Amino acid sequence: MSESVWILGTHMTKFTRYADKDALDLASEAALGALADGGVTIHDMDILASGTLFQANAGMGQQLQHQIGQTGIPVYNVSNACATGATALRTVIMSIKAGEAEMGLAVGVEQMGKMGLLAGGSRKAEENVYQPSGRYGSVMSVDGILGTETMPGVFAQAGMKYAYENDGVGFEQFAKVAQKNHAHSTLNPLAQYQKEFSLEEVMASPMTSYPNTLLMCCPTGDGAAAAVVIGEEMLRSLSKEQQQRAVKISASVLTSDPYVESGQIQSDVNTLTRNAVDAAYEEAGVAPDDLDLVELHDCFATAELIHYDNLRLCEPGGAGDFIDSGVPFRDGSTPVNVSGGLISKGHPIGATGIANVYEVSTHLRGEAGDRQIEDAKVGLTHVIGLGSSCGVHILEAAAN
Amino acid sequence: MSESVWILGTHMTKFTRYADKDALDLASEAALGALADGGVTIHDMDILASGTLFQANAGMGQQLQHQIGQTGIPVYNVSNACATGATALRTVIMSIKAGEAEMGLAVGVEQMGKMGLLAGGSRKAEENVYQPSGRYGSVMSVDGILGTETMPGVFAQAGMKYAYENDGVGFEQFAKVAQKNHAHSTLNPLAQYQKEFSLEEVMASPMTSYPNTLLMCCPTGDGAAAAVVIGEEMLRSLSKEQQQRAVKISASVLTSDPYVESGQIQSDVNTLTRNAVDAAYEEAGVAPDDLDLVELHDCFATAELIHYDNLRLCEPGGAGDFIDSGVPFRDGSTPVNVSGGLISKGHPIGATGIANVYEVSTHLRGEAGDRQIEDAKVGLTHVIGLGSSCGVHILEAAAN
Amino acid sequence: MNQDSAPAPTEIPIVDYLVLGDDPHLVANQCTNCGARFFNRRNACAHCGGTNFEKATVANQGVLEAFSIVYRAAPTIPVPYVSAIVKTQDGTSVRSNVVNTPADPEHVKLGMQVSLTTYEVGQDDRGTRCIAFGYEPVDQ
Amino acid sequence: MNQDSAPAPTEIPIVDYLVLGDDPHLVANQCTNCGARFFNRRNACAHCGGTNFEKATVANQGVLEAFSIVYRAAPTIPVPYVSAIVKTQDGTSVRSNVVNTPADPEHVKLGMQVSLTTYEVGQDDRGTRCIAFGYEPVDQ
Ligand SMILES: [Zn+2]
Ligand SMILES: [Zn+2]
Repeated sequence: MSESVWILGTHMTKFTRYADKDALDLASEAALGALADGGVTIHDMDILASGTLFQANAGMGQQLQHQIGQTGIPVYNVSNACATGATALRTVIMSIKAGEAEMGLAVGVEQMGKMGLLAGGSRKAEENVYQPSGRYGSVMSVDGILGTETMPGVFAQAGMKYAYENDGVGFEQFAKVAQKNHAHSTLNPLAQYQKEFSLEEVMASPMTSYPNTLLMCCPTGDGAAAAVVIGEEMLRSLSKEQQQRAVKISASVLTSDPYVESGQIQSDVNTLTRNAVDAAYEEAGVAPDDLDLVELHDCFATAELIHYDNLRLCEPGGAGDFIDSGVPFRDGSTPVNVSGGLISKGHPIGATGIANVYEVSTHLRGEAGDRQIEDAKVGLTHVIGLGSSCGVHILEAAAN
Repeated sequence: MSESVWILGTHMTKFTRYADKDALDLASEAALGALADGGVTIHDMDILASGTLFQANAGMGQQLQHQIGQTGIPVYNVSNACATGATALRTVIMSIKAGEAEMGLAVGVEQMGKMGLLAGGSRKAEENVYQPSGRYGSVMSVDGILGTETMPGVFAQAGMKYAYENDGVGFEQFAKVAQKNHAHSTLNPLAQYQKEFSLEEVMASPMTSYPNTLLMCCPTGDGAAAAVVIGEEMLRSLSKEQQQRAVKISASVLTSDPYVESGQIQSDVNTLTRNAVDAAYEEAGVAPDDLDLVELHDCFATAELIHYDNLRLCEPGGAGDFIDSGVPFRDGSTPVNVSGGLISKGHPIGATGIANVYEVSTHLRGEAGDRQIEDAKVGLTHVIGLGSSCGVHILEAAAN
Repeated sequence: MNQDSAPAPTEIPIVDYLVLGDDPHLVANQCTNCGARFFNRRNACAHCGGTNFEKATVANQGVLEAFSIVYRAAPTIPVPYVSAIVKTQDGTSVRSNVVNTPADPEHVKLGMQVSLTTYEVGQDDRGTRCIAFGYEPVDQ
Repeated sequence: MNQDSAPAPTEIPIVDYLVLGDDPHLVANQCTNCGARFFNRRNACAHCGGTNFEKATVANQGVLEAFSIVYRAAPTIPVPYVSAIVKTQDGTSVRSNVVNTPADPEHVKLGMQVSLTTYEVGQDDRGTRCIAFGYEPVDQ
């Protein structure tokens, strides 16, 4: 049985669009911030894991070392779609559990700028001569012809499938998710957007991919987040204050999507989330009712709704009632995305899976200021990347 | 103290340029080959780590699962320049040591096609208006003006610095490295090139970056390699034959380049190799003299020569004498790159750090056919990626 | 050149799993071991790991299990269009567009019956017509 | 437009750590804690982690510690050229080209004394001249 693992320090940059900073500036700010928050330096680290998606082959971890300290430690550059940051964190945790490191740094960073909201292929206006290519023998980009490859559309369909299978779920329930998260964001100075909207405004905003309107989609943006992870034995050698502010990682789980019949035409985001959270609850000895706050992957409003069910926060099939009854609002019994969520806080992809750990840790430490959830003791973070990859962490406050 | 970790199965594709296969075909072939070699299936794996550089953000691990088996296990997509494959292997090893997995699969793959030999920037023929940008405030690409950014040139300089500091090292010594590896390659059917050249032919081939001629540079190419890794306890539950063919991973080390004064203008490839190999020798309880064969990172002939010294294979400063005396030839006392090395075997980047493990394992099992090093019991693999990242593994044959 | 002697423009399916002709339909690579169906070229089965596949005809009738009405897309793609996930009568999930009906939630309903249809989406420089497939609502 | 009134073409260094003027030289960001020198914009010191830097003038004289004569490069780059690593008299490593001497191993020798020089490498549409630096052999 390996020792328990803790968050010693954590930091996130404001999520926004930075004109005058590069990804390295953001990664440095987050890394130095997390180290300072933990009362340690890069020279105390035994491992560095760096998560970034668009610059995945750029050796961001080593670039960061060259900026803040080249100490010769092993560096892992990882990517896992929207679960990239969580994978970096997991890698450091794994290294400590393997006895290879006592303390390590995980950094997630992304600079997306104004790259536009949508994925999906584009067709050349004029083809030359049709020639089947690729694993589907396609003669042109099929995006928009054989269904959508855009993220708002894919997650719209994931939500609509839930609506097809369960009563009481429709456009209005999805819209309420965005209304909630935008309202929450007004208390978070690190959020990319901090503006409240009425349910009517959310529903009336320009349609992106029905039922997701523009205000129900996360923006692109830039940002970074970092966490210093430490094994229990080493933690006990540090100061009382460091120990009191440390946050226990009670569970850390990464899963991929097992085979399901429909998975070949649209990646399944449900089964692997259920598998991850069930393993995490068991590892932590925690039940959904024990959670004081949850930061889950609301890349689109439709996604948040189905994850209420996947994360066992509501009765099976009851996600519509769950949002209607106000439970996931910050004054409800299971506050979800009090940071504003990806929809308002932003979603610089590599940073997201550590930024949610920053958010929950900050509440568990009682340091969340205006948006503090009172007496928060246990929290859960969740990210999912299409393809698919899901990361779940359960965090607990240190005993006083 | 965590349990020891073993290679249960391993496979590599031929390295060449594949017109009709994609990276996924190559990764599938290597993965299925390694699984079959180990007598197991993807359903026995608890973790998958995938290493690829040029498609680092493409979720290659999950793509592979979708082709050969989606079982829900955690997937880590990693990249670390030319140490990418070794990093994937290390990730699986770490997971087993952490007690999170009993068996796992590491796959490295790259499809480079005919992308050309050289890195380095290119300048637009006409600039518009000079505008300083980036961290050096440069107004144009500086490649070819403020020195070279091409790999043959960078590694030429690394070799020439060694020549500056040590007697008996010059163009001829560097050329002998390539002569040796090309000669070795004629015995390896998986090598991209299998053609012998005289020392004179090596030296007279077109100059790429003095002192590296074309025949002293690794080619670009496509290929994949995979390894099934297993913990000792699980291994002992398998068949006698599986246990006998298993290869012990006596050491697995990953390092980055610590600060050195000159590191900011050209990444140091020496210190981190020395740090990695010293840690590996200690972890394995093995000395350089114990090695029956070595697969080291001969991306260019100049690189191999300096790594004789970095890996402690020769006396300090004695790499020139070492090659002159014939020690690293396959009939010498420390055969180096009997596979043909990167120079002849090829260097599909993500695959390289697992392909060298395949090579050494195959000798340790006594299954290397014409190129078998007799009675090989202990071998070492080494890769280095600029930036920098170094992976060293020491492997030992199972006791009979 | 005499127009009469010019070869008639040929057709090509947008993807190789669409079979044209008198009775257009989809064909899947079906694992002979577990029956899992895939539309793409395979190295092995994502479900059971089997490596033997046979061609299987996919039913043209199905039910609309999920959809999205897409308004924002790459510039060359006409919007709005209806992206859909259809479950065919033989239990195969297919992704394509819903066509031949207005792109609004009043006409596109979860659970409605749909049927495969084909239409031209472009021609190349040789006059070859690219044929795509979609699903249209079935009157009940 | 009267040529006389046109502003004289200005100069711009190819990188911001090259200082032009009467006595061209390089300037480094030097860590005030440990003295490590860097030519690029810094977030912190790669050696000691310090975050305070001061400008330090780098010596123009040095020794050729390593070089490569590059024959294959991107199409817009003239070859052969001599890429080099120079260690300056004050112990700073610099990467640049060796210039003003033939690009062959007979003229470019490990350990030879070199000195910084500047030259024009291009002009932009406004006539601004881009000035680069290199190292030339010093007669001894
Ligand atoms: Zn099957
Ligand atoms: Zn310093």
